[in-house]
Amino acid sequence: MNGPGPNETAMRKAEPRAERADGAPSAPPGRSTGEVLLAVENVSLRFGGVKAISDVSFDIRKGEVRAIIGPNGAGKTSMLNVINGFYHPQDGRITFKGETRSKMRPSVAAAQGIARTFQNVALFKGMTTLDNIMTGRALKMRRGFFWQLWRHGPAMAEEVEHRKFVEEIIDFLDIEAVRKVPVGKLPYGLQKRVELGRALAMEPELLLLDEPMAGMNLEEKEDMCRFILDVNNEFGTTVALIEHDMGVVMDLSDRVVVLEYGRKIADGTPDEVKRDQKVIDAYLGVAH
Amino acid sequence: MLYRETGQFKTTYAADMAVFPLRQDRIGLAVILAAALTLPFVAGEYMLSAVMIPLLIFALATIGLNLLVGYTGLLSLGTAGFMGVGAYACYKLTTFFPDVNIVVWILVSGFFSAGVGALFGLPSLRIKGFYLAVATLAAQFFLQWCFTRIPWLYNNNISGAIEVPGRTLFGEFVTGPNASAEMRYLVVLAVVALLTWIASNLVHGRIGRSWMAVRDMDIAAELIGIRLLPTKLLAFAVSSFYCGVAGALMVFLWYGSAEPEVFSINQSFLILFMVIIGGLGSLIGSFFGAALIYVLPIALKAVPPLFGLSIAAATVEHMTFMIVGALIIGFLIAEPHGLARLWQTGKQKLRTWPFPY
Amino acid sequence: MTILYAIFVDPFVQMAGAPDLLVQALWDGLVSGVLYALIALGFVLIFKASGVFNFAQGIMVVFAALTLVGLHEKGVPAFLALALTVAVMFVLAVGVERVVLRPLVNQPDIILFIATFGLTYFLIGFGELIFGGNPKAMITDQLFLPRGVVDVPMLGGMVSFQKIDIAAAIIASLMVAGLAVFFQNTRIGRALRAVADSHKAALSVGISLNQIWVIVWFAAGLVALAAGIMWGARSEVSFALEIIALKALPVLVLGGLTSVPGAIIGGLIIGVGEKLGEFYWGPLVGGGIESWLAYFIALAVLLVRPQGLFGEKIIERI
Amino acid sequence: MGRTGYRYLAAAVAGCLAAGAVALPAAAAEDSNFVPLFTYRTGPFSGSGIPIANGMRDYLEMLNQRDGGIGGAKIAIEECETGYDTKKGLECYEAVKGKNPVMINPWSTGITLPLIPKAKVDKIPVLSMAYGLSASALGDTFPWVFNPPNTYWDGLSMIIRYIGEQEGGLDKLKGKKLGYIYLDAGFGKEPIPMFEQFAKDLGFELKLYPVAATDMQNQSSQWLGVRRDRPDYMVMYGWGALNPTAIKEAVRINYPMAKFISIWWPSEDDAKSAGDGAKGFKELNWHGVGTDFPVIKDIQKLVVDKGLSQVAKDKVGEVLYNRGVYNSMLIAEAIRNAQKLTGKKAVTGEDVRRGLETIDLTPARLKELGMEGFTDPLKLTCSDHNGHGATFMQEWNGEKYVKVSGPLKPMTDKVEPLVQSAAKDYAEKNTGWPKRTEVCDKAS
Repeated sequence: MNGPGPNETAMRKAEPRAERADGAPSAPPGRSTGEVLLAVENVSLRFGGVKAISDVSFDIRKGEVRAIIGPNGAGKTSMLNVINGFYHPQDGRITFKGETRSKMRPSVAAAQGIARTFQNVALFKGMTTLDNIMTGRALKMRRGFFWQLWRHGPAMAEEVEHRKFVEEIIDFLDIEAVRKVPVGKLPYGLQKRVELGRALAMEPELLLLDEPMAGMNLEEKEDMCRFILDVNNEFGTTVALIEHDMGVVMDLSDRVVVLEYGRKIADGTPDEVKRDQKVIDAYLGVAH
Repeated sequence: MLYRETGQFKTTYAADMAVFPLRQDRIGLAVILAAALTLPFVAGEYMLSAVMIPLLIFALATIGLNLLVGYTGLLSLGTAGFMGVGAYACYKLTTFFPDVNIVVWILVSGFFSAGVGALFGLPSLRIKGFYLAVATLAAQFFLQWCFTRIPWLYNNNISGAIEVPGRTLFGEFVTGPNASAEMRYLVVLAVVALLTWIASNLVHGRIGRSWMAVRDMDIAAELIGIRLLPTKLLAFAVSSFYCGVAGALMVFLWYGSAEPEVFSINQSFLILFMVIIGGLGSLIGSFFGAALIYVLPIALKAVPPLFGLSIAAATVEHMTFMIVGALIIGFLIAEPHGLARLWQTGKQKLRTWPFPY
Repeated sequence: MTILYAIFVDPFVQMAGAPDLLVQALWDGLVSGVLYALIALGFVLIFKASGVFNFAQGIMVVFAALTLVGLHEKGVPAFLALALTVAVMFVLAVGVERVVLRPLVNQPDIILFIATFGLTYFLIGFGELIFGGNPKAMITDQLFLPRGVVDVPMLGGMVSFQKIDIAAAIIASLMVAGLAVFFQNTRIGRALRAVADSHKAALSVGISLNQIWVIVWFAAGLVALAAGIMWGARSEVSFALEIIALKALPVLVLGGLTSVPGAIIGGLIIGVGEKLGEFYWGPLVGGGIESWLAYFIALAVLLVRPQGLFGEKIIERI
Repeated sequence: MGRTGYRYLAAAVAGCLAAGAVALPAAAAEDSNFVPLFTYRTGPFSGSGIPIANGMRDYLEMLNQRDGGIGGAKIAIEECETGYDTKKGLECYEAVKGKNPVMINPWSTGITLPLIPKAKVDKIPVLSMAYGLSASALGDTFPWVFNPPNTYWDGLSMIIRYIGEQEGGLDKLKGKKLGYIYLDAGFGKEPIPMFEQFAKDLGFELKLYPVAATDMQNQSSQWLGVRRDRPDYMVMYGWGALNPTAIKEAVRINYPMAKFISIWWPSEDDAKSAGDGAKGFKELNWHGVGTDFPVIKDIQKLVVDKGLSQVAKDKVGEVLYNRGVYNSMLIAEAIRNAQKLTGKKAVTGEDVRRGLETIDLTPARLKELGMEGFTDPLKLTCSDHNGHGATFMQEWNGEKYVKVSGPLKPMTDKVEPLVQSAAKDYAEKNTGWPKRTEVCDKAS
């Protein structure tokens, strides 16, 4: 989907999906057999003595919704930071779209098409919603410094073109009303949506969502689930999701990897993982 | 009633992104530019060369520093040093090539200080916040030491200072002793207006957004693909360019000659306070800040003779210091986000006038 | 080749050649280091407790010394003048807290930084209005501060220790030790550290913010008075003294803005580094390098440790 | 911080138009000569600024009280506070320029330099007494600038001559070592080329100790260098807080005070604050110290005792106070000459320029002014705007400065070529520097 902006039709609101018995939208089966987009092979990450991640391997296939779950402090966010190139693992390898990555800065990961939202919203408080999402287009905008000085010629044309794309995202996320409002003034739920909008503006191939529904009420959660599924179906973006709400995880994701104290204890479809004894012990605690 | 946006709808994105969406704003701007242009024919020489020219030059330096402190969140205390680089570069250029028009050299000298600024901006990747002030302070003191220690910079003048030669523009003297205040004012006005417009373009475009992203949360900015070092260095370079041009304007069109003492640390502090009091991250705020910190003391000094009181010059000076200090604290309490925010709230009130909300 | 020799070898040859001058340079470095540390301490105190970088600390040094000498000039006996000055600094602390800090209580630090600039302007005007602008001599004798010099023949030469410098070193170290103890294990000290971390948290456990700030500004006022007396004794009490406070900036940054020991160690490093640099390497480039050498020392350290020697490690969590 | 709002010149220009548009009142109507005094009673250099300002004002006030002004025209005195800052100095110049001042006394090199080219255009002479641009001693190149009675080069030549006398002849200086501690700015650096020339000619070694403006009170490393190099004599060109600190540091390393010689700026306070170790400290001067001169007595009687002065009683007669009096005497003399040349009571800047060029302080004239024994005769001409008068060495004996040498003549053979080349160099560098067109009056 990293060609020119998507055509008009694809952005139409997604029609209602085939409802599952318990009313939550379900992912189409069989998608987790596509070619591997991201492979994490025995990655370990240490901060001084603390082992945040130890020898974890899993893969994320193109087009699937991959969930990463585990109790607090299991290393989920650290794993995202490793994928994002923010932390550099002491050992292990990460291959993205077939090429193994050497030591890398986050901006290079972004250039390769990895976008990210954050556990506690990391928006640019000094700017409006529109500016925040337009900043997501930073990688796509090419007009050089001297055109920016003049602004009225091609630089303005480029601004307008990217503004059009951003407007579609704003429609998609229903945040037209708060377009010119400084982000700092928005309620928490809307800020999460703007952050998703900013990530989408980067037209990513892999979208990392760090607890997108934390602190949301039921109605907001359903909206966010709809957005995630629409993004996955309409744009075909692969989604890696960290979430604590088991209902959401089980319904949205094609496959789930479970981490505990930095180690992988389970990996498979939601049903397999739900019945895995180790996962139950990890969550419900074991009397031993 | 007179400041309403009802009935002004935007049909294209370009119109919506315009810097002055409201018609009243555009009219207001046109009126102010017209006033600025007719000022030379109305105001006396004192008003021009002791109040307006310094105000515009300080405003330009404040805009430069605002791009760095207000828009990119990088604290710098080296402004006077970079202004010095601009002034000395312009002096050397006009001595080597005297026949090139002086205004060209004033703008070109900005590139030299942009280079020096970027060089001293390098530590900004590793050091953050108040600690970064040290790197720029090192620049300030080192540059000031160079201005005294390298005679080549001031053409080995015995006096150790730059002496500005007479240069003309369209046949009229612009620098040197017989340059009239009106000519000097018009050149300064032109340069400041041009650079303010360019700053506005920069700040509203892609570059301005990446600066503000780096200011608000540089980790998130990096994760979006904004490379931190080039963005920060560009901020340092553009900011130093503005300071360099302001320095060249100050020496050539205002002072007429300059000792290294002119580019001292006090000047850097003065401009930093103009930025912050004017309003971080606002170009209009830079003008307000310059007006409050530079023009106010002069205005205060003119008050006693108005009422016929003859207070000793020194006491007037002391009183001015106290009043300016108290006013600064007062303004901050009234509006911590600087005069620009006061201006916006004022406009907001105008919009709902005469109703309270 | 000779340049390399001049930079890397010759100074050390000079040091070996005249060891007594080396000791003298070290002693001068230590003394100015102690005095820089004393001024830096004033900055750290206020920054530690209220997160405010107090630009007015420099002028407070001048204002305190000027009040002391001004009162004495108006006939007040020395020690009474000292007591009165302490009282004046307390009134100043209360005034600053009431007028400046209370209305700006939870504004960002940069705004409070500017408020202290307003305070500086105000104190300059007020100080000059009351005590007049002409410089005065510090009343060292009346305060029974020692005069004269102790010449110690050493290492084949002679090292002279000014009694006033010895006194300065002792008083400064006493003050530092007192403050360190005060911060670590007194109730108010702990409250100060709590306020430094977060105003809201401190308020929630019932620490009165205003009371803490008055104490801190008063303590900074005392430190300013001590620094003013010491610097005034070395040269003169005048508004030119305010420039000296700029020397505290590299010390602060080197030692970390929030640590008392950092201010001391930073002060000593800058003091000694500056003196040795100017004395041995200065002549190579025409001298006068003292003005920017301190900043390059601090910058070099910062490039290695971005938060200064003792500052807390800046952890960025996303 | 949304994107509403203004990004241009906008209201700041309008805002301060209102604040700044204040018409300054014109000078008093009936016959008077407007004399603006640029003073710095505030800021870091006020220690030297206050006595000078008091001396200048009190002498002119005395003339107003005693003789009703000069030649029947009252003197309108107005102080403008510069705080020794070039920005404020230029602002003061612009403020007074409109009220046709008779002349400008900038009292800071920083302010003097920009005014030199402006003087001819605005037709207002600049009097920078013993400071400013040494080259402006040449009247042909600088018709509008005057710097009597000495330049800094004269000062250095007289100090070297005095040291020669102490050593029993200039040739005795061979092999000796002279130290030079100075404010690291134009003022301090100006004499260095000549000093190096002397070192080559007389065969002594010269050691330089620059002091940065921000380190004036922190000179321990410079004086450690003095202790290492052990120069036979120390020469000082200092200003503001540099002087007292230097004297204190010299006492600290117990450098022989008799060998410590300074240019004419240190005051009594600078030496007094160093305690009795400062005895023997010497400095050049060209006018008397103390109050037992008729002119100073008049000032005490007519101005100070009547409470018309801001000076403290015991400060009258100090070095810098009397220097202010000497400067005002030059102003009054120039106005008197201008009145004589033009016959007018209220004179313009142009007339006073001619008045300055015809200053001729003969012993008889000095007696009339009540300055007998206060200072030596001085004569300015159209080409010599300096006079290169003789000065004498005075020594601090613990309470006051005492004259310890006869008149010291400057070595004009060394100074004159330097003035000529410096003036030529200045004129070349400032392309289009106007040739002298001003008429030259014979001394009346």
